[in-house]
Amino acid sequence: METFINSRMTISEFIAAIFDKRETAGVAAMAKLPSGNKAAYTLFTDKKSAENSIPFFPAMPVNAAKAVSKFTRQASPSKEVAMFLRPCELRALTELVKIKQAGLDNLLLISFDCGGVFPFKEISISDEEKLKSYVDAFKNGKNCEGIRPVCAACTKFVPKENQADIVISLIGRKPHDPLVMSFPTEKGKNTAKALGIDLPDKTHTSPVAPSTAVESLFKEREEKEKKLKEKIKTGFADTGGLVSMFDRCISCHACSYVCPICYCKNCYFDSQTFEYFSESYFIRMGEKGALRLPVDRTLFHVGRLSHMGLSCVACGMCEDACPVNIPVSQIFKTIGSEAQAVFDYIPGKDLNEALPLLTYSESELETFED
Amino acid sequence: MDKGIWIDGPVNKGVMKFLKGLLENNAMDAVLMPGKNKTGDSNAWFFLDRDGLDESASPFPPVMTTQGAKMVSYLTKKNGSWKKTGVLLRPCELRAVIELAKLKQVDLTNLVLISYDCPGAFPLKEYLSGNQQELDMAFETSLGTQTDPEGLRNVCSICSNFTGSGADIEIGLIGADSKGFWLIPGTEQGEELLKKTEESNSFKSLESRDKLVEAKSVQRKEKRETTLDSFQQSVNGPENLMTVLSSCINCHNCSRVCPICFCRECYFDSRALNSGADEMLRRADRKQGLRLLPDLLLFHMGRMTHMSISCVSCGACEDACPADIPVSMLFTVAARDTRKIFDYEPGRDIDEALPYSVFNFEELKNFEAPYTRQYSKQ
Amino acid sequence: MTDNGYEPKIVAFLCNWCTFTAADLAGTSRIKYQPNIRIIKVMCSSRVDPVFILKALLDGADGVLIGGCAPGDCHYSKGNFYARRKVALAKTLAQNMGLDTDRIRLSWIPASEGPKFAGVVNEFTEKIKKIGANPAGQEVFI
Amino acid sequence: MTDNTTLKDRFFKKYHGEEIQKCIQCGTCSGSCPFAPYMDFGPRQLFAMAREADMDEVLNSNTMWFCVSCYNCVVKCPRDISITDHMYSLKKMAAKESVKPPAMLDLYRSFNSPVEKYGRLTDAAAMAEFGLRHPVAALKNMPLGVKLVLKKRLEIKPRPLDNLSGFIKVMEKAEEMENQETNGKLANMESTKQ
Amino acid sequence: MIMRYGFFPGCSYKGAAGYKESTEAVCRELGIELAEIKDWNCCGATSYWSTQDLKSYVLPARTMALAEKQGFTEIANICNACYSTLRKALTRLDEDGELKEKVNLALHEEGLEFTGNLKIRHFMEILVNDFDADEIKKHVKTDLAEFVVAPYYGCQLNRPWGDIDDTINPVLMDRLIKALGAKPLTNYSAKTECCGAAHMVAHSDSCVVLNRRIVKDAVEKGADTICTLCPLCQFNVDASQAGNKSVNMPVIFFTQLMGLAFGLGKNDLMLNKLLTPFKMAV
Amino acid sequence: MRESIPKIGVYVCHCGTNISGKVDVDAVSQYAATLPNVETARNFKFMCSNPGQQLVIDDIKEKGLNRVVVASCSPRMHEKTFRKACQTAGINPYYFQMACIREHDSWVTEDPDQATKKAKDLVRGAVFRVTHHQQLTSRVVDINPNVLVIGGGIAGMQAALDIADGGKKVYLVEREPSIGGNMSKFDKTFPTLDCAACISTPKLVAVGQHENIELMTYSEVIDVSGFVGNFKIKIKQKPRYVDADKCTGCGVCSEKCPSKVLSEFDHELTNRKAIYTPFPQSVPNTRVIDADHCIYFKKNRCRLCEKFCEANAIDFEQKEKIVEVDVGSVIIATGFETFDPVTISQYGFGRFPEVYTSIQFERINNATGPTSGKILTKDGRKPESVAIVHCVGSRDKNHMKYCSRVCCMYSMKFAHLVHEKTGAEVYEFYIDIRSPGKGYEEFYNRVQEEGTHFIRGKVAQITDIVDSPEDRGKLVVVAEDTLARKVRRIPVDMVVLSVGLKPSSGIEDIVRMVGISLDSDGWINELHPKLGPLATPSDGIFVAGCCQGPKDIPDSVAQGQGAAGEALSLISRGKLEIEASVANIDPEKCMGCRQCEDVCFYGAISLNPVSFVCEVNEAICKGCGNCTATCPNKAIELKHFNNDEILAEMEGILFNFDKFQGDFNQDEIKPDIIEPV
Repeated sequence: METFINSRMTISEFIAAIFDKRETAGVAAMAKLPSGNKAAYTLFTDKKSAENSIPFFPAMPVNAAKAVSKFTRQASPSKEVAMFLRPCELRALTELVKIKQAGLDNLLLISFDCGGVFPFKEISISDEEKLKSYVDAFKNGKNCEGIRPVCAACTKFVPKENQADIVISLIGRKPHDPLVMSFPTEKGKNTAKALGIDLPDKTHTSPVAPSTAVESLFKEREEKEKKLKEKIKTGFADTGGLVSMFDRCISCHACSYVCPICYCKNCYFDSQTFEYFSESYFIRMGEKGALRLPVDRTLFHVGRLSHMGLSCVACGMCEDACPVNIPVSQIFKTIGSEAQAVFDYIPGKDLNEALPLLTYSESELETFED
Repeated sequence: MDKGIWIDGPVNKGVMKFLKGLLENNAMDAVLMPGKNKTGDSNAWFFLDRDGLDESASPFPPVMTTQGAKMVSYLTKKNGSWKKTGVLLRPCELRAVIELAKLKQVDLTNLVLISYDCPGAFPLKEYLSGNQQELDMAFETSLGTQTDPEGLRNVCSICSNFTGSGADIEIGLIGADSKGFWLIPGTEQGEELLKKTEESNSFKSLESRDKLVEAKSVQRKEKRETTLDSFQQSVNGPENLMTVLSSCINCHNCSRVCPICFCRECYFDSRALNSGADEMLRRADRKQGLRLLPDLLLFHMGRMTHMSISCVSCGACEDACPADIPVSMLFTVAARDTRKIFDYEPGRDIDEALPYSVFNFEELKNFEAPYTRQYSKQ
Repeated sequence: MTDNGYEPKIVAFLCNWCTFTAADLAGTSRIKYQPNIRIIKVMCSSRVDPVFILKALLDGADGVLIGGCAPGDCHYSKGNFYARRKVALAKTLAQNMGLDTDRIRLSWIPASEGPKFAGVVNEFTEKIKKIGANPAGQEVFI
Repeated sequence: MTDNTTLKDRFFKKYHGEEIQKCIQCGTCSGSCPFAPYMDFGPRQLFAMAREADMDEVLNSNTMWFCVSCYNCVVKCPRDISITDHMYSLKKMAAKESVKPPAMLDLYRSFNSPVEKYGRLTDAAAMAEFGLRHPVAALKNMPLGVKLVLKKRLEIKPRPLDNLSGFIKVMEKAEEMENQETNGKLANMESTKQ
Repeated sequence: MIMRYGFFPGCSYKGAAGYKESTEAVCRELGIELAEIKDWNCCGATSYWSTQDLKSYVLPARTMALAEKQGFTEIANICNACYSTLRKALTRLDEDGELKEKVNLALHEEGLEFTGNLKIRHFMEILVNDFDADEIKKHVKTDLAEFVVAPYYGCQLNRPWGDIDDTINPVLMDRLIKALGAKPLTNYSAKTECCGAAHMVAHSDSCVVLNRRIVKDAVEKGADTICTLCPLCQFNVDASQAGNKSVNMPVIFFTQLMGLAFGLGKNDLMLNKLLTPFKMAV
Repeated sequence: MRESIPKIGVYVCHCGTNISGKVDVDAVSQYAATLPNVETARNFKFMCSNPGQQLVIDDIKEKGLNRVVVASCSPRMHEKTFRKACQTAGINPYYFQMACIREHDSWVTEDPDQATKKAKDLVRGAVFRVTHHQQLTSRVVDINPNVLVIGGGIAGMQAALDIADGGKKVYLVEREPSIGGNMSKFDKTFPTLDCAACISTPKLVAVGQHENIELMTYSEVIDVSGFVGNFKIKIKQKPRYVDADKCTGCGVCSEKCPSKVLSEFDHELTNRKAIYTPFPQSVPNTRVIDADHCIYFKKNRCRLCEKFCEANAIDFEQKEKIVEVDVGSVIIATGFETFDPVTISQYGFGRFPEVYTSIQFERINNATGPTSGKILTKDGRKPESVAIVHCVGSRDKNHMKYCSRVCCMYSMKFAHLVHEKTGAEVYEFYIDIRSPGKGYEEFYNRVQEEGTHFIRGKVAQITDIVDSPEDRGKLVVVAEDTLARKVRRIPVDMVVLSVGLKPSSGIEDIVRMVGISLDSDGWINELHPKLGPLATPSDGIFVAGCCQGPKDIPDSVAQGQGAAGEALSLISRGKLEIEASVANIDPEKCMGCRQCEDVCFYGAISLNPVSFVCEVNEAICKGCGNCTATCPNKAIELKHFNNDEILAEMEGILFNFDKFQGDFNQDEIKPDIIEPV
């Protein structure tokens, strides 16, 4: 475990310092939009405009990993860009890097303890009361009322994985206090040096022990996670459960579009293959007496799970985007983790861990035939 | 047409009986229409034969879960319907079907288009989270009356094309006072089919209906203009537009559910509009900050260029928007102007060519004043 | 035939080199087995997309059999390893989404094992008959 | 006595005797059998006869009664036929068809009866029972018996089970089920099994 | 460390010539606990196989069910017939679910349930396979180097399975004999010839012929003693020499041989119970 | 997408009564006529016959069909036939689909109704699938004229010689130090009793000297890649430690070598040295040092051979070499080895010194063998009686269930030789005598007349237990004389076990390398037992001799020649069409995630760094489809097995048609029932 250091600077000072003391071409973080009352993930290239950034704002209008992918897929930046990512976004990014949809060259990844986010429709910058209760809950290591159900049940809210260059410890503190940070990677350590932060050999270890707050939040969430999974599993008790779970789906496929892992250009389920000849509709209808349209509605979800369930980081975007309030993310989190368990795979854990379907172990062949 | 077959009795039942009759005497083999699931708490589109009809059909849904024209496209895109299929559509869906037929995404072969006087629809999200039974009831009672149910979608409340004209068979509800309905043939095919119904001889004049329709249409048109005008004010200029769109999350859901956006891969998702990181940094530099994902406005504006001419104002996009952006209103406003240029009304007539696919030599001379020149058919 | 006369329909994706050949061999050896299986040839069991399996189940197949080469025998050297993983994934998803995983079976049947093929088919058919018809087959709302 | 075809049928269906159809008559079994010289027919010949439904002769022969369960033939049989088991079946059939009981059947019965009674066997009990049935053979073994008694090896007193009543219940239940089976209830099941 | 096995003595254990005593003594020496299955019953053996359908399975199943209930996972046998009967019942019941159901139906009368989760083993095989030969060598106190032992296995140890050793020419006991420091008669061809088993009672004449062959081969090839592992084999080979003055081949149990090697006492081995007297040549 | 409106013709084959005996073919073809897009549906006695094919061709031409479905046997049998018919008629051969209603239906189904139902389902699947078929072009590749022959036994040598004589280059790979195989161990051959060496030695020499044959002894094939016409072969040449160019074959080294090893060639009846040739006539006659037993390699001293070699041929520094060659076809002739009877413990092989296997007995009879051709016991006696035990390991479920085909004949050859050389009594223990060859039965009669005791019964036991005085010092063979119905115990001096033939070790590796399979007995599966006995399911791979099943010498030679003919015929075509089923990536869909690259076993997929999409090298792609199933984007399609085709077939199979059956097309089209011609 990396040592946490009190940096003695606030978040805005920190961002300014990145521009000043380290040759950084840009910083990407959540920021106030010039128009409207919403925040968006924004890339800044100068200190001044970056003042608008509010990296810890509890909303996720886009999964930042998707933004990073868009940003780096074609070509990585030639100068360093610092990017703020929530732990789940960081995990998603790792998965995307594995499938070559994002590059990490010249990126300085900054992550932080995540208290969860509100459904983006339900939070705006002016909503001070909500934000205050969020900060309070954060400080006390509690879940804030009203955050997304998957966030409330997320136990991986501390960016433990080593992909982040800088990790900011937040839980048990207030976001505008001086930052307590660790620098797990070489790149992070260099940044710390550039910013003039003393590294542990001269010791400024964390003044407040955050562990109790983290632990209490972890416990609460663990409990929630268990309940959430149970709820979903009961929902899928049988074929009838499967039907009712996706009953409302209008086949808009928004969930796949906002999903960071669903990187395909054309979703297989939108392809020609699933456009049938007219006779096929007649025959299918004849089989059951009636045919609900569009067809393959359930298959889309089941099939999408088969494509990305192993990499699902449970970021919750899909559920936010669903216009008919299907608990997509809760479903994918639950079932995705079941599938991941089969291959002993944790998405986003390690860049060098091969995707389960692209590898195999020699011994498993005998065991599976049934 | 001044007369229609009059059928007495409750509308819902009557329409079902009529459809069933057509299926039973093999005038049609199947019907594509809205329905409900067994528990009755979910509206959807169904493809049914005579056995399935009783079980699942529900001809007048109070919401639009999926746009019917999309369903027709699914069914017929590849070589047309295999057998005779009746399709029961809202007027806006009917218009979309016509547009898609022009775009070759629908094949009208073997289709019998049936439409009706539409009272509008409730917003999907509010319907799903509200008291559905109450809303269902409100909707049903409004069928065939002149009063609109409370809480319709914005686009519905300003819709002036609310009758099923243009269909093979039009179901006349307005003016029937819920005592029954007219079956009005719109085409030769419709006429042929109607001859096969049981009540093929009980005609009743349409005079009363036509008057009411006319009146409602005038009233709606007025409301439409004023509403759109004021809305246009609110989104005028990129600043205002961006405020409206600020909560957009780039899910492109509006294009997914749009019946007219038939592209398999949206151009705005394509590699053509992707750039490298450095290019994006330069853009951020120019604009003092670049929203990620970028090109938000471009997507919406671009989409308008692609389909606003054919936009039938069905409201599906707005229903599907997870961020509650008034997408449909935005498009209706945009389309209002673009249509004027070409005097084009989407879904009006299957033979009316798409504006982009024809031209007129005269136009060239008047390039400086497009608004003054009336578009004429070639 | 069971008492209720229920005849399940089983879709079998068989690899061209081993299991399909074994099915041929069962035929040439005139080994009688249950008639419920319908064979679809694929070149390698790794061609079987998890989506195929899930779609078959959602479309009402009562059982899905995937047949590949015995360990070490794959014509494409390691295809069956990937096949196993794909099927494992499909099974897990099915299991968690209320579809009966007993309806999915993966078997390694070498080309020379006609009797084994017949045995597997009989066994699987019996099992499926015991489980009964796939409810998804008649489920309009799926 | 039941007719030959029915007997063959019973042997084949109920006792899975149809396995002997696989026999290629190589004679390994007879060649391996320690008691072949004393048998009326070797197992090979016996099977050849059973296949052709000479069941009368088969069941009246002494062949199966000489089978000592050494499995020597089974392990060598090139057609993998479980000969010993078929011998058991034929013994059971012969006993049921009330063929004149050979000495071995009596020995078995002498063995079984103390088991049924006490759950365990003592040599003395079995020998005494057998002696009643075959006094000549018993007499022949007399000196040996005396020797054993002298060496304190012959257990005279039976050692009944602790839970003898439970044991007897179990055996009665088994008996009952077996009878049911013969009465045809389960017999159908058996015959359709293959 | 004490090795513990469930133990099925079988009906003839007690009456066999010193088998019980020597086995117990050897176990003490080696630290093996043979825990007798409480309330075991007769396995039924050939007699039941030959006359009964269901009961022939119920008998061994009851003992196995008791063993399961008493928490044993392995049952040690000292009798070839018991060993083979139990194994056969176990295998068949495992293959035939219907039969197992029926057997359990009967066993339920006594509140027993047979699942089949155990292993049937012969004590001799346990000694060879579970114990290091060097471990056994450590206990050897008497030098038996010149003592030639003909290993007589009998029929039912390896048959019909043949999975613990060759069915015709087994060598398990040869290894044990070697470990004890004695000389196994490696070319003993009669090692799996039949002793006639229960036929001894009804057809003693023919059985004597068979047993003579067993003895004669050992004599001709220079054995000092025949070593057996089944009460009935021992009895038959031993007793068949009664009428023949010319041969005098002692037939002992392998446990007795072990006892000899371990230097155990007279009471432990009970060699005096043998019909053909045993005298140590060395 | 439909490239044209499909017009499908469905043809249901009776296959004599093979199909029509179970499946109601009329009902199936009538049913097929009601399926969507089906233009015509017929049934016919034999679709694969000329008139049957003509029917398809005529319909395509007259009715304008553009898709064809034939419901008959397995595609393995006649897919090519009908594709060709389609091509002849002018439509793309891949517009054809076969429904297998024989192997997968009529032959395996008990109930005719069920069989008919299944046939309908299968036909419906095929009809649905064929609708989605695309026009594909087979790829044409040049055929490399070189041939690889694996195995230098009589079959391999014959094949190599025939091809070489045809003017083509042959690589002959043999893992032993010399070619010659099993036949070079034999003395006489049945039934003519001519000397094996006399007929095989000239072949050895011819092979060794042929300019078109590159002989690679002491070598093993370790990898085969590529495809018909263009195989790449990796061959491992083990070091001989003797320079073949310098070695004169004088043999002084072997004389001086102090290390003794049991001879493999003499099946452990004699010793050889650590530097040796297997037998005097070895080709090549270069010696080889057996490093496992060479004192120098074990203890780092000795080198006597080096000291005495005048030619300075010894080279202890030789290293293993991997050689790569390109060939167009491969002939596998790996032959057999004999069954090891040690597992049949009742025969006492290994326990009793006078029990021999038949191949050992061949060596005993051979003039170059351990006894210089005399039949003597190990202690030098002339035997008075000899037992020959048939079917050792053969026809035995515990070992090899098949008949090894040659044992009866060679056993009788032994009987004759024993008679001739020793005058001993010979007992042949047999189950059945199988002598189905030219002059074979006559030979049987001759041996009978010579007084050989033929005892019909499988030997139960061979023992040295002495029952009666005459048994002493002998082995007693126990068997039931099943004809005399008594158990005989016959004391003899010598026992010969006529062991069966089993595939050579290492055959599993070879078949895995070339991608073919073994049958349940371990022999190579040929393409078709009647029509393709020398070909395998892998194009360009042929088999000859015993690797495909037990054979006698004439058959092996015939197969060698036949396989050579196959290979030459392939070469003479010059170019070759290969399956069009390869993966193809749609650059518009590919996102460049390179998952396909990870799962491709052949490295056929790579990323185009400019367009950032993956591309398939069709020449390397083998069409397994792993990438296709892995790509979540479905940018990859496997031609002829793409998603549309497979899912359409599944749809056809799954969905019944009952509801609309009967009212579609019924008026317009009546299925044509063609009476058998």
